[in-house]
Amino acid sequence: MEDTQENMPQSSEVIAAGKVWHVLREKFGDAISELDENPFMPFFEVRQTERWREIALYMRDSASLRFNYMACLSGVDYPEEEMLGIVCNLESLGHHGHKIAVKVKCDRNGGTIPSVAKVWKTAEWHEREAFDMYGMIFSGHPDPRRILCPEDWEGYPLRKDYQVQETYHGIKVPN
Amino acid sequence: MNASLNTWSDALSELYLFGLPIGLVIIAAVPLVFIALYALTYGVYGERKISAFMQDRLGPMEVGKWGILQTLADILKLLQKEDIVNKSADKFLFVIGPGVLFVGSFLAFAVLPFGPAFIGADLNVGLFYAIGIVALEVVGILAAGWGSNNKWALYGAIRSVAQIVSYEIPAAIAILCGAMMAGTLSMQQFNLLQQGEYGFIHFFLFQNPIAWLPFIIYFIASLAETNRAPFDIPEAESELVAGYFTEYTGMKFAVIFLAEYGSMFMVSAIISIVFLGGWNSPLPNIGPLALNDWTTGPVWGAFWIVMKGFFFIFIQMWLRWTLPRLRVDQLMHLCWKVLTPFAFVAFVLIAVWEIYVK
Amino acid sequence: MGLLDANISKHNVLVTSVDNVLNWARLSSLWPMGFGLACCAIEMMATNASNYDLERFGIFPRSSPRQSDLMIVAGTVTMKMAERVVRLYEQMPEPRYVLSMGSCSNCGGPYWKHGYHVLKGVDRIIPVDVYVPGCPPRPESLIGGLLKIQELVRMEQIGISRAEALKKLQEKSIDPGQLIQDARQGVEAS
Amino acid sequence: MQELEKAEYSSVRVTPKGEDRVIIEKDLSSEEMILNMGPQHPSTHGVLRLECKTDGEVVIEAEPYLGYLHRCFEKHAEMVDYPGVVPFVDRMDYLASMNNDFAFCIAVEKLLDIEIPRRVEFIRVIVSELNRIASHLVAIGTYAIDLGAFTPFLFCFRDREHILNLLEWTSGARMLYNYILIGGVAYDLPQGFKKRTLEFVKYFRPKALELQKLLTENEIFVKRTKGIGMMPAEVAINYGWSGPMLRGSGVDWDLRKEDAYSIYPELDFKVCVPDGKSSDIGDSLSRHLVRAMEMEQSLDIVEQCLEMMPEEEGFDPKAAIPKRIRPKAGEVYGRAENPRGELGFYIQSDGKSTKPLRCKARSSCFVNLSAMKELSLGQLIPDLVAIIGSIDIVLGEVDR
Repeated sequence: MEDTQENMPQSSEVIAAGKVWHVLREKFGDAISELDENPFMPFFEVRQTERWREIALYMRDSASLRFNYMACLSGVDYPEEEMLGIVCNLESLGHHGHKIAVKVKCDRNGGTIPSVAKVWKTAEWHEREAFDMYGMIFSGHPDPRRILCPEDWEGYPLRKDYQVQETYHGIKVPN
Repeated sequence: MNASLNTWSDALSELYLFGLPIGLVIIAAVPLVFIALYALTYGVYGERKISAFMQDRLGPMEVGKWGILQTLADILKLLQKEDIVNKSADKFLFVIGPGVLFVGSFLAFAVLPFGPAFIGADLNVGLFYAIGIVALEVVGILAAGWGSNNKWALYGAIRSVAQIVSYEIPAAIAILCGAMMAGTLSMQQFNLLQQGEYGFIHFFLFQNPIAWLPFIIYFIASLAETNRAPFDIPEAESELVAGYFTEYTGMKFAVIFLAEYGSMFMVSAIISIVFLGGWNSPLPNIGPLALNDWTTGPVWGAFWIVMKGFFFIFIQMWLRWTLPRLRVDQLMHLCWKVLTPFAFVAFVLIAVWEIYVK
Repeated sequence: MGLLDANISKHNVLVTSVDNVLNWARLSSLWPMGFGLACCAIEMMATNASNYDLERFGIFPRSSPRQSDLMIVAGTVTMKMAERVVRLYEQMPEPRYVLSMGSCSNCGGPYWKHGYHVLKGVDRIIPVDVYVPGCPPRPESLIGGLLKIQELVRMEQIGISRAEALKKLQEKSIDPGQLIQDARQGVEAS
Repeated sequence: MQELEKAEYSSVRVTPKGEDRVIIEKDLSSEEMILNMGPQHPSTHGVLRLECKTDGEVVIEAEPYLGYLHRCFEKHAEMVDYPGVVPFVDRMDYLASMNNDFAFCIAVEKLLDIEIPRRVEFIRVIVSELNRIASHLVAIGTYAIDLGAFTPFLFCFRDREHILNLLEWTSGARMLYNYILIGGVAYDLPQGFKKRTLEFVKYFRPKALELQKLLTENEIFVKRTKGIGMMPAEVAINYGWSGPMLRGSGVDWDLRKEDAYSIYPELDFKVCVPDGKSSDIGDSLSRHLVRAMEMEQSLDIVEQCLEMMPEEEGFDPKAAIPKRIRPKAGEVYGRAENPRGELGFYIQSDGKSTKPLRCKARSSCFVNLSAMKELSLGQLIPDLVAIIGSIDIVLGEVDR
């Protein structure tokens, strides 16, 4: 990662993300980490998970940021760190045009992440999907159910240590 | 004139074989048998072929020559299918529904004149009877939809009932306009009044400058009464799966299907009798070319009324495969706020014409 | 056909020709249930549409399972969907046929190994009469499969079971592998 | 914190608009009925299930249930190597496989940081635009069927078949192509492709007009769709809508312009946004119009590309494909304009293995469908069908 940054001049995308990060740093201080200035997807991490909703709301509403569009919210498993997390790709659509990614992490066993379903409505289903696949709990989610797998499915399929259940309602599951 | 026509049928009705009134049976049965045959094979087959040609396809091809036996195969297959009455259904209503529907639709054929001689019963209130008896279908539909204990079927039935009952009003007023022009309710009289050497000139549609209005109103209303597109909301496939016959299998389904095609022909026949001269030939006598005389007679009569019926059925199919479907409230809007007022206007105008101008 | 099934064990001439007519009716009007699951459903729609026009064979999709004779399982059956597929199958009136269209419903297809939520073959839940391979099968192969169903119907008789009819069909039908081998040998010889 | 809550809830709501909206009379005592629509229902476009709470014909609330076609795409992506993911990507949005492949390859190529030959870029754009037309044809056809017009559907499928023939000629498959590979395409365009494609373009233009006549100029069609399923632009963005859906709400947003990937910046095309003359901005009709306009736009793009494409003798489209696809450690979010909207792939690579550590597909239909619950409030059942149709979902992509 180091050498790519030296070789390449920083793209406009990364510069814009840097500006965004500065605004957020001023407002929230240490609640957010340093900006990872990689050329593909500049991101920062929310260190104080419980403040994520507040940060999200600020990002959406403050006049200089206006991240009104959440492109994607992906759940991620970090087995080595014993953590689960989400990665949000945000974009200011029609206002400033800048993009940034935010990472939020929580504990692997019963960890919670504040839900942003009311900030960006699109997050509602994305969070349900992340819960379905990884099992992190989104506190304050309006409809915390599984979305893709059946309600009575066992386990969280996308965790790295997932074991497929043998039968489901009497039907053999594995091949 | 009336008497001369009836001699033919009188002679037939007096035909007794082995003490059985065979002649009467023929008079009554020929139209019905024909209609059953028609509705069974050519209606369905025609619809499938016509829709196919409109859609750049071939339609049934492999069952018999050009798929001509397709409908026969369908019926034979439906006869063999398992007859399911679901456990939670109201068995009585479920079973009786298609029957009532079928009877309602086919009883009306009794008063339909298929020619100077072929008429089941020449009632003096024939038209009234036809309109009244067709309304019996509503009961059948409701019984079928409610008895199925299926929500989609219920929706279909309720929609259908609302639709048929509402559209009966503009339809009846439009027909009344025709009755006013004729001064009779007898179906056979309608035909006799529209007879003449100038062919189509004598038809009521061309006898009165306002007659086209009730004609169009009745045609639109008849589409709705027979649940054809763009008013096919009771069986709207994309919304209600299959409407009130969602739960029907095998022969019961075939009976419903049959009744539907039967009533399709029924309304087409009524419109052609009231406005387009029924079994009268539309061709005029032009000098030495006595086209009208040549094309008049018992068999020609049946030919003309069937042709006129087919023509309207063709238009119904054409509309069906071209237009999207209306919404429920738009349908009701059309009925109560457009067709009914215009039907009344037509009624008044025709009355004025008949009394003061003619 | 329940009553006749039990009583008639030897097939006389009369019954066979009645059989033929009834079978002809059934095979000429196979109404599939218009329900699609995944990619194959689009090919099924394409087969129904103008270019391939299944209606030529009298095949004409019905949206209600009650009025259909044939279930085309077009696409991946998932665990969540499995119970529904069984239910739809049970709602169809006898005699009914199942055509499994595409690799996914045949055996799980590309989702065989890691598809935790995919049913590995629809024959685990409902009996299948004809399998059509392909991912997705071309319309021609679907038509081929439907013709195979027609052949199966032709083999059926009052008094014999579906399994026996299938066996008869197998005896009658030619092994394509053998055909290919014969053709190859013919080429080599010449 | 109180303020926070307030601010959240002040986020916008859809207000149904339209003069002939049905009002439920409050005095009427009526019972609510739960109506289960799907997974097998003619108008749910696959295996979507809607649980509707209805009061007569009026849908009080419709809750979508997904997952009936959950084929574990993300699991497979983690289990197979990068080129092996492409066939699974194909099967996500099976109506627009080329566009899917394109989006996935863009994401991986971003991570790999490789140069793509110019001709390959042209080939990719041509095939994906052709596939876009095919996909919109299905969308428009099934929409017509939802509204009860059967014939346009068959016309659409008839014309789609020509595109499938072209693509089959190019790639060897009818629907799921596996044609666009990471770093290249599977084969060069066949000889005479240009001629036949231009023939198709010439054939298709009047057909598109005919389709317009059957649908957009049809009074009943307009009546059924105009003012139905209104979505204001702000709400649409908040819901994360994209593609024709967002443009239908009047937002001038097209990734082909915004992200300017591949050779799109060199091409001359305008973002299709309805002018609001024949439709209310944000209703189902607008979304339909955008799709209709985009078909013609895609034809223009194909023509331009065929004109500008460099001809090379003995061109090897696989030349730029790396021997071993093993991106360095990092994360990327790559996206492209799919016929249904923004299709994005979030890919995480650990730099060691040839398999992605995590691959999340941001599916456009999934996001677009999430507004269904709000769109369906207080609609009639026929309108509900019209709204689902206008969202143009492909369940393979919704459930992945």
